Amino acid sequence: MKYVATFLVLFVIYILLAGFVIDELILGALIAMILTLIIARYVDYKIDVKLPYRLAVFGFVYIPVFIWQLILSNIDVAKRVLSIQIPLNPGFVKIKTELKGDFAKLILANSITLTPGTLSVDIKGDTLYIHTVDVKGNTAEENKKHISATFEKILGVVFK
Amino acid sequence: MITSIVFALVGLGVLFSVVRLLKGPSAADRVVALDTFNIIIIGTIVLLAHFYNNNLYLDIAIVYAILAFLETIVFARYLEGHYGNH
Amino acid sequence: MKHVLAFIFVIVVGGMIIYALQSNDQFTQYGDNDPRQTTSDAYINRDVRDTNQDVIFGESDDLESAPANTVTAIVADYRSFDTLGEITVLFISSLGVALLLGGVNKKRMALNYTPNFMLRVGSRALFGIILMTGIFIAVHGHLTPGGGFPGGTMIASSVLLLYLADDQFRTKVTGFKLLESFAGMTYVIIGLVGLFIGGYFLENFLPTGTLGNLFSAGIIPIIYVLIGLKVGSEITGIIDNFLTEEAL
Amino acid sequence: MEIISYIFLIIGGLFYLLGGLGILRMPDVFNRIQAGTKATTLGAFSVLIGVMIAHPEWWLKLLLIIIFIVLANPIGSSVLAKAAYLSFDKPKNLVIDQLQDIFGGEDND
Repeated sequence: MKYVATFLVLFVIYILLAGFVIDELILGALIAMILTLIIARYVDYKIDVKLPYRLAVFGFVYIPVFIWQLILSNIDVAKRVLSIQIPLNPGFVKIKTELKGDFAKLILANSITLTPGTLSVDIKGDTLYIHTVDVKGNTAEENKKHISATFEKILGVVFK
Repeated sequence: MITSIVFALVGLGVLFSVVRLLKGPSAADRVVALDTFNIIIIGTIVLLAHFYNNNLYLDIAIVYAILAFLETIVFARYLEGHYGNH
Repeated sequence: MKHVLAFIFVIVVGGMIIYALQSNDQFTQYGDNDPRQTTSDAYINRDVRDTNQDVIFGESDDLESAPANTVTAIVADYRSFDTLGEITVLFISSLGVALLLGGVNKKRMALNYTPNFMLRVGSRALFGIILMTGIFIAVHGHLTPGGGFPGGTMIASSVLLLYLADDQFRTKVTGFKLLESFAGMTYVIIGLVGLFIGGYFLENFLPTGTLGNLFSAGIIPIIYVLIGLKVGSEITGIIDNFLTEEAL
Repeated sequence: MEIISYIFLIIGGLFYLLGGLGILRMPDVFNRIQAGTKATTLGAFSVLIGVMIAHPEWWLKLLLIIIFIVLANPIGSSVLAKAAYLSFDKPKNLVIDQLQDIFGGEDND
């Protein structure tokens, strides 16, 4: 199963680079097979039966929300940068997450970095350490509501 | 006309990040400025591919993106090790 | 005394060079050269032996040198023997680093801080992209700019990313040594096969196909992939040597 | 079609400019990282979408660049933020600093 997942990931990357030409597809499959045998120990790509469903949720729910949040965060940055006296109320806070998988946590941290006013610094266990421009709450729960609640809900569905 | 506007905007972005690269009080500031600079340059290479109508530039953009990412990681790990102990 | 001797030596050698150049009528005199017969034009038109017609992308068959990319035509075909020398230079430098820093009981150097969680997980995802890009560039060396040297460097940088992202990671050095020797040996063997079939070293003995196709240009893609593997494994070896230390 | 592409390109250029301005104007390193990452990611996104609309036959490679940037750019800034926290003096105006729990003091790992 691990080998199939690695092969698929490498093959998709090769297609993205080379395009749908029949020669390239043959060569890409060959290369991906050889590489799979070599690197399957170092990477942990996983795959299961529900993958199409997850990809659908990821593509149609997560990505629009993500792009909207990215635009909002840029408007936020623009507001701060263009004002004469830059409004700041910065601090480092920590929030808890219920997501389990490593890759799910990575996507959550990346989403947090690209949403308004926050930057994830590190993850230890299930705690995310975050730098925010504007500290809103005092407890972890309050901060979580402001920072990561939407993404956690969506990613909880995607990475069950 | 529009080409000039786009390149003027991108060029101003490059200029500002280079100013921060030269000015930056600490090494971390310089690395941040370099990171921003690199991502702007990736966009510029793609723009050149578009205006010269030549998709070979896209390969260069991919390679540049990868090397820029590695460069950021290497500098960050170096800063941790070098200044982190005092 | 030493200075005087050195001065006399330089004067004598300089005089010999000037004398040798002055009395030589092998070279064309300055200004007498005909720019229509320069080598670079012949290289660009793939027309060193005066056998080709115009070179048209996607149509020309059986050129004397078939890569779409002129630099590749020179590096991997007309001057392929020099490239063999170049990768030997790289091999010697890698060997030097290994002699200086290598050893038997080496362990992975621990960096001061444990790597960031996001870096550790994200490098697993990015590793595939970087490795595949490196191989793509090496495989398409005869069609696009790039080729074996940048491709090999990208392969090595994917390994460098794993080194930086994971405290426990260590490559299997013996595997890379084997790969390197295999690539270098195959390069020389291909050259010798060309010597037997065509009469000179690194003769392009495979059919060259149509200019611009993926499967074209005879032995040039094979040679470029070999160069990519060799460069990648050599630089990986250098990285590994720099990031290990004696066990205390 | 060309007009839409040019609109995207100009938006991308504007966000690149915003990223440079953010790098220049923000007062401390963490705010600079934030402004730089967000603005340049959206700028790259927008420029690449614009080029994708103008040249639909390149979409595979452009998609790869987008995936790489969206994945790699936040990771790079996180690593950089951690390095900056560990290695330099903290900014003076912090309201709250819960990161001290793991990195603070002398007993850093």
